[in-house]
Amino acid sequence: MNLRTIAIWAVSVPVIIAALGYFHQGLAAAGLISFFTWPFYFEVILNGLLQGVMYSLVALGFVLIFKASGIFNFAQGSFVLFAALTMVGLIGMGLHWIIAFLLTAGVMVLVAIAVERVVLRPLVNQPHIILFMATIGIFFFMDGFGQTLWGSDIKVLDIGIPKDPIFLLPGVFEGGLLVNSFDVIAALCAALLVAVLAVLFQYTRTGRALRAVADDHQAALSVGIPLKTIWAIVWSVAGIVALVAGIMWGGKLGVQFTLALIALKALPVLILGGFTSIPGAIIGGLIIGAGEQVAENFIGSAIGGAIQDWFAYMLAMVFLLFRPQGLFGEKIIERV
Amino acid sequence: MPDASQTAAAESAAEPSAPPVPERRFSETLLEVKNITLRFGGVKALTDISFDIKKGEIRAIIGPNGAGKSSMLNVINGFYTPQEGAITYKGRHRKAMRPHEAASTGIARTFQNIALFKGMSTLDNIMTGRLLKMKSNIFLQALYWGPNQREESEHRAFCERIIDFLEIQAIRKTPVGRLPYGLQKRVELARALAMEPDLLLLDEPMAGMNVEEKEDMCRFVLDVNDEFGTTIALIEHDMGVVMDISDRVVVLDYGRKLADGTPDEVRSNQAVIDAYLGVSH
Amino acid sequence: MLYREAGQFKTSYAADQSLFPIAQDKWGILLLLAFALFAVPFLANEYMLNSILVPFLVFSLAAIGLNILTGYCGQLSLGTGGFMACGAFFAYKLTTAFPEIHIVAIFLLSGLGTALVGILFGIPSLRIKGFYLAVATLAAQFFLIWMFNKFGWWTNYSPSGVISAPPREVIPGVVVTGTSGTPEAKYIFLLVFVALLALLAKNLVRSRIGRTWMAIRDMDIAAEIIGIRPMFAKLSAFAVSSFFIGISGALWAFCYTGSVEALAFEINRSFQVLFMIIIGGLGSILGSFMGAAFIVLLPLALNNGMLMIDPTISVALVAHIEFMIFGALIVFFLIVEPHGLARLWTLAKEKLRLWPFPY
Amino acid sequence: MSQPNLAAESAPRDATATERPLLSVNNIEVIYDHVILVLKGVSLTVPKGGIVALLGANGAGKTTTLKAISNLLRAERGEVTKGSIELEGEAVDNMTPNDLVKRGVIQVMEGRHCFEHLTVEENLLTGAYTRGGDRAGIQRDLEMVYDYFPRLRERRSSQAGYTSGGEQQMTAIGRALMSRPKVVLLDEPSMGLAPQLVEQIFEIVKRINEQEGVTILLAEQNTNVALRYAKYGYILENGRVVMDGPADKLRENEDVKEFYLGLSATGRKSYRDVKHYKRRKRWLS
Amino acid sequence: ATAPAAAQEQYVPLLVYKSGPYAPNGIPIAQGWEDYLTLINERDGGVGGVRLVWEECDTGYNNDRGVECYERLKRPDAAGVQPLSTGITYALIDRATQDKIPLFTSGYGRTSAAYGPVFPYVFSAPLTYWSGADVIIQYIADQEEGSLEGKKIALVYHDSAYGKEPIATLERLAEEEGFELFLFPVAHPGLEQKATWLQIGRQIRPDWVAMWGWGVMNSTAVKEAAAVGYPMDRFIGVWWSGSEPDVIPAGGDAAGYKALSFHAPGEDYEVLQDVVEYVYGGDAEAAREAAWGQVLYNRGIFLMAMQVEAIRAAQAIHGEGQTLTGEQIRDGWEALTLTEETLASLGMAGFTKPVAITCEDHEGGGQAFVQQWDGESWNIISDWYMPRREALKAAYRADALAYAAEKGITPRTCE
Ligand SMILES: Nc1ncnc2c1ncn2[C@@H]1O[C@H](COP(=O)(O)OP(=O)(O)OP(=O)(O)O)[C@@H](O)[C@H]1O
Ligand SMILES: Nc1ncnc2c1ncn2[C@@H]1O[C@H](COP(=O)(O)OP(=O)(O)OP(=O)(O)O)[C@@H](O)[C@H]1O
Ligand SMILES: [Mg+2]
Ligand SMILES: [Mg+2]
Repeated sequence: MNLRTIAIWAVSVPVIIAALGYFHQGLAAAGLISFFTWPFYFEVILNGLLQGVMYSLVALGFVLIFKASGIFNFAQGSFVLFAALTMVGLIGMGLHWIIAFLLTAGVMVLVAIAVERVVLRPLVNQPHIILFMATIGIFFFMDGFGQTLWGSDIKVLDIGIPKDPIFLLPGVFEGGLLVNSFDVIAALCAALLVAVLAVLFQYTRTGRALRAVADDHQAALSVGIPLKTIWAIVWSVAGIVALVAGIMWGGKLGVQFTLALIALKALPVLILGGFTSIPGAIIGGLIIGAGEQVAENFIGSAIGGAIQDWFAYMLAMVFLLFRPQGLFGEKIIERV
Repeated sequence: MPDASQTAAAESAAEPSAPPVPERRFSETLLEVKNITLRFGGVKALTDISFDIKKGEIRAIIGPNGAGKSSMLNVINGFYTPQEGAITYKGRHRKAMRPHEAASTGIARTFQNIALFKGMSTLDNIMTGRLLKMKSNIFLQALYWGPNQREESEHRAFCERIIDFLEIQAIRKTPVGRLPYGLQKRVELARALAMEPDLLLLDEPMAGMNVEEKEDMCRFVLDVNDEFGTTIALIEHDMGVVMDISDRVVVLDYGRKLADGTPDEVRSNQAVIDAYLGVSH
Repeated sequence: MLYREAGQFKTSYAADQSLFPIAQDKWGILLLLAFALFAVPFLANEYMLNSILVPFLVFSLAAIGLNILTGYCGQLSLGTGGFMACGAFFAYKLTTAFPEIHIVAIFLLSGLGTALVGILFGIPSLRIKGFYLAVATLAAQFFLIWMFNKFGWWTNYSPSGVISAPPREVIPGVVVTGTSGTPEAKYIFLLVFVALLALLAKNLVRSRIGRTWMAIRDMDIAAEIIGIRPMFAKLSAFAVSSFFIGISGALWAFCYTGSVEALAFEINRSFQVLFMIIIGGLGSILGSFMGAAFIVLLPLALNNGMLMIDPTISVALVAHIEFMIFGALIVFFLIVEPHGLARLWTLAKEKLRLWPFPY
Repeated sequence: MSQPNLAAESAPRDATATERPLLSVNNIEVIYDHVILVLKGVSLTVPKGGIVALLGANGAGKTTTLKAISNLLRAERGEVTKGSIELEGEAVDNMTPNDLVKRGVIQVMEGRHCFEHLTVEENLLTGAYTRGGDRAGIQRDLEMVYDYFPRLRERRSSQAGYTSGGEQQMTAIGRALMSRPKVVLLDEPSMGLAPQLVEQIFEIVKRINEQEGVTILLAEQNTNVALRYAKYGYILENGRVVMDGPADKLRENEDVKEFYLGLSATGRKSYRDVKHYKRRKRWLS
Repeated sequence: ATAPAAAQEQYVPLLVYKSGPYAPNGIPIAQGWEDYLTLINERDGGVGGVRLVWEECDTGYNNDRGVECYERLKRPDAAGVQPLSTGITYALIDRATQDKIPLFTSGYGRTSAAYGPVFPYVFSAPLTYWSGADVIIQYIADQEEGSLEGKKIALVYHDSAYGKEPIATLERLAEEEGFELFLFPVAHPGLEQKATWLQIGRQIRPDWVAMWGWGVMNSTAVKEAAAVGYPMDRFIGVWWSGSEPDVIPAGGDAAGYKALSFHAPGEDYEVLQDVVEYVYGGDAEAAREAAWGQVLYNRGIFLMAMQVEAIRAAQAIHGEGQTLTGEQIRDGWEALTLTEETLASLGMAGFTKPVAITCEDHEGGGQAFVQQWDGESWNIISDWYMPRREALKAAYRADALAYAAEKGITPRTCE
């Protein structure tokens, strides 16, 4: 990302936010939606952005694996669940959460190695859709395995992150803008993770090898890139990202089966940002988060509610119509 | 391609022509390329290219790697839209056109990096070349009955003739993905022929073949040209082939036209020798 | 030595193009159909008919539909559930508004309606490809379910949003919808209906239009260059595919469960059908059936099997182990043959043809 | 095999009679998909520092042989069912392609296989993956490749997917050179290259062979050039070696002349004159 | 769970869910069921000497899986089925009626099925959703000193057949009592509630919030409510939104949250002590491990007790000590009358209120109360409320008759 793009974003984002605000104000004035106030609008956007970062956290795991192997890992959601379950289980055995975290990270590495050995290695060089299907197999297996091991009752994962409501800028807006401290901390974690991973992948030898593997397994093999190791590394990293996501989401929602389903929320994020871009996962998350919250809060209540699921996808689709590879995805090469 | 009466006429015309090759003369212009310029961002693939292709001739396009030969074909069949210049084809002037429109006006082509439909059998691949000629609607197709079945059989018969012609009977039902490279090229040619084109664009049809196979391929190209009167534009790096079978040659280098003329003229052009041929052939 | 094609020569192209060029195949299929039609209704108990064979047939049809779009035309879709819902709710509206229309016509009409919806949501495919296209279809999935759930008109303002199929006869005296039809009648009706539709699908994919789709799937650029209009090809695939999926949705609601709410067609249903075609074999009608059988039967077989072996085992454990085995088997089959059960079947036949020589 | 071995005293060994061959393939059979038998007993030896050509028609099994050596077959659902392959006397069956590259065996795949989304330079750098952090050395070799292929220097920062066919071929060869190989398995390096470049590439091959002692096993259709540069040749037909011998002897052989070099008794024939009725003679076995 | 072959047995199929997204709620209920069945066998030697045997099938709270389970487990001698899911209930109403197997849908399912003449095989004692909505409004009115005029009440509901049930009743009451109703659907599975609670907590600020949630939706709602600082003691869930798994994940934030129930929470009831004694051999700790004493466990005990009593009532009609068919047991249901005395004899004194089912009224006139979570346990904080049934019954009847018309059913006459 060069300075010019940053400048463009810096200008266009506030403009778009303002324009959307006026749009909704207009709708409210025309009586099409029931209410609109600016402080509430900003509050919604702010909360949406924070929610979006939480989505990004899950999307990140997908991006890592897709980038490194061209595999769309359907099992990422069950990794999140499995990691959270394991961590809760270990804390339940009386370990300090930091030790439990490290042990769980170790477990996720083992899982990654197992996945590479048992599933990926025999399926090298197969079409993407086949590998996608294989990850669905992993999804079922991990779900069953996690529940067999740790049971399916709901568990509490609390590592002491505060959850108090905070009121921002009480001077500017009456009553301030409400955000939750938990969301803020989660967002900071995610941002940190993204920064580290982005550097790791863009500027190192391994990063280059990963991208090569994603393009062409066989050619990567032929130049001596050890798919084994590469995959084990990437899946491990993705597993650890899943663990962080699991801690955040699990802390928010409690740890149980449904955690695996948040993967579905990561899809539009992923698609909007581009499958291959780590910063894309964050930006996509922000856009989807803010967009769907605004839609649900203002428009949703006018047309029956619960629209955010499809709205997120519609939003992603609209972006795709203009950029078929997602905002930051690699251009799709079409040649004859 | 032919209906019965034409075939008969073409067959008699196909009597072996004795060497040395008589200078063939063509008068009618089929396609004219005028001042084409094509850019990709900063890269200039073609700069101000003009040449023509006469009806019935075999026209070769040669030049070093990256000279813009394939891009030229892509412009002709509408896959790339040039920034400047225009093309006159069959007397009609055009600037931009979608590839499928080009196909329906009788332009067929083969590709440098084989572009077969990998999941389909040889026969199905060739049958796709007949799509434009088939008429029956979706309901008849769903019933696979009456006119549709007759149509399928007719076109199948046509494709079988091409299969015989190109001697690929044995691989009729093999999925093309599994075929060796050379045969894939041949199937690709068959698919293009099935379209009964007026203008056939061949992008390195003989790359990756040994001499014997090249001989076969040349034979096919010449036969198509002789028997069906198909105009052919051909990119090829094997100078032996180019010099032997083409009527006229255009030479590109770094997106510019370097020379244009008969094989002999081109062969002795010093600029061409320097830029492309290296040692003289 | 039974499975040989030697000695079977085709004397015309029409013969070579027939559905089953090898006589053994033809007779095999006919025998299977005859068995399914005349023997199964007497051999199978109510549980098998109601809970195994009927959903299997309904799912097979959905899988055929999706296979046309994804397997033949290469457009990845996750909107199957949404399109099934369209079929179900269209059929419900039609049959409650026009009780006098014959039920088969209702099914076909709701299929056509779904085809229109399919075309609408297929439009983005002209620009968006691959996994990215999945998002457009997911938008369809979530939007359609939301719509049917939200607007009471679709359910004739039933307070809970649940529709239940009114009883309808296919021939006088034989009720096949709702819960009042006998399992045998439903099964036979579905068998015939689905077999006929499968035949149509098979015909389509081996005709011009099928080749158009496959060309788009394998290499869309080259397809365009040989004269295929991508718009026509893709939208027709969306239409035909949605037609089949819509009908299967209607059958689901009318012949299988008898009553549904929109949530019955949520995203999991889409995935389920996608699994079927991948496991069964992309680009194969036969594979659609095999995949449906695999995905419908396997969990039941595992579940029942485990309880049979040890009746005291806890059902929760059974459910979890079922998940694990199911996942493991998917991976296993993909490793054995990435192109699905249908391909495995062909390979087996090929081996049989060479038998007793190994190669 | 009914065809008499041309080199009466089994040629490749006499130069290096005392030394073990660098690479030897012993009577291998390869099957794809568990049913398609492609190689039906192929044996060949590649001496250290030699250039050996593998010739044959389309589908003869050249690519398959090379992939069997570099262990890329598994990725295509193929497997070696019989015979053995040895590198410096050590069986390679259980080595991964990565191990092989580390030991200096690298393959340039047929059909280029560049990494489309990487730039040309990044493509070249992936070739140096196994060399780890030797930055200075890698930089030097990068310059070397650019010197061999100046066209690549110009296009170094374009995405490989957008370069022309020939440029991709150069990238693929350059990429392999970046790994500092001992043996390069070259699959149809001349395909799609301009005549001048073909000569150039073979000159480069010869140069790295002579100067850096890199052994070359070459699958080629362009028999003419291949036999000019190679020291020894094998001819494959239908998954069997039907003829082998020193390159110059092969060039003299009448059948080779006719079918692979396009020379008849009267010299080179024009492609125009090839007749329909001319049918290839097959070596039966 | 098997008994000597010689003795008479009554078969009870159990549709449970111990896996999938709703397992945390399904497990304790199923445990209650099994423990109660075991208790009857161990303590009383069965019902009138007939031992109870049962088989389970895991539905995963999934409708088609539920139908499959039903088909797998159904037998003519099945005592009855509790689908434990409104969606599955809808799918089974017709089937069960045809198979002559009673459906017991206590506090869930199709509300209008309480109208016996149209739904002879469905029983929804002691309360329906509409009754529940009515009780919530009665309770709120009491807290607001009798008048709801001008108040704002929000309903947060699971956007499915289940969650939509109370809407019509609430809308009617809003009109009658003059409060303003806001509807907030939450999509399955219920993780997305940020927008809902931003509106509730920051924009609309209703006086009360009612919730029709299930599974993870409940705990998410409680957490989100806390996150926007909505006062917990003005947040009331229906009986399916008021158990331990709904509040424990929210930790201390959940204290003050309220919910309806139609049976008592806690452990101090004779029947529960009996369970410890006869099922767990006196080991209360082991029992607690298995969720004993939790709200949903107690719900399981209650539900199964009703079903057992129906069997007992049927034996009274069709012969003591015999294995009965589903059809015969249905008659038992219609004759089921639980007075304070019978409840006391079952060890349920104070645990729940009397019910009396008739041919016409399959709801049986049950009552409900409000309980509150104090951060540790659920406590009863209100009197028992009797739903205002006249209006409700008229509504049941109207809806049921419309259904009958659509399906071509001629309603029975009750006499
Ligand atoms: N779609 C594209 N985007 C960007 N650059 C392109 C594109 N297509 C072609 N080019 C560039 O245009 C130039 C000409 O390419 P072209 O494929 O026409 O060469 P060519 O003459 O066919 O070469 P070769 O003989 O190697 O095939 C090359 O440098 C190539 O990188
Ligand atoms: N993946 C595969 N699956 C099945 N068969 C294959 C596969 N790859 C190659 N074959 C078959 O193996 C045979 C040998 O192919 P191979 O590619 O080795 O030939 P080749 O000598 O390299 O030919 P060419 O000169 O055309 O490259 C061919 O008949 C081909 O059909
Ligand atoms: Mg080119
Ligand atoms: Mg090859």
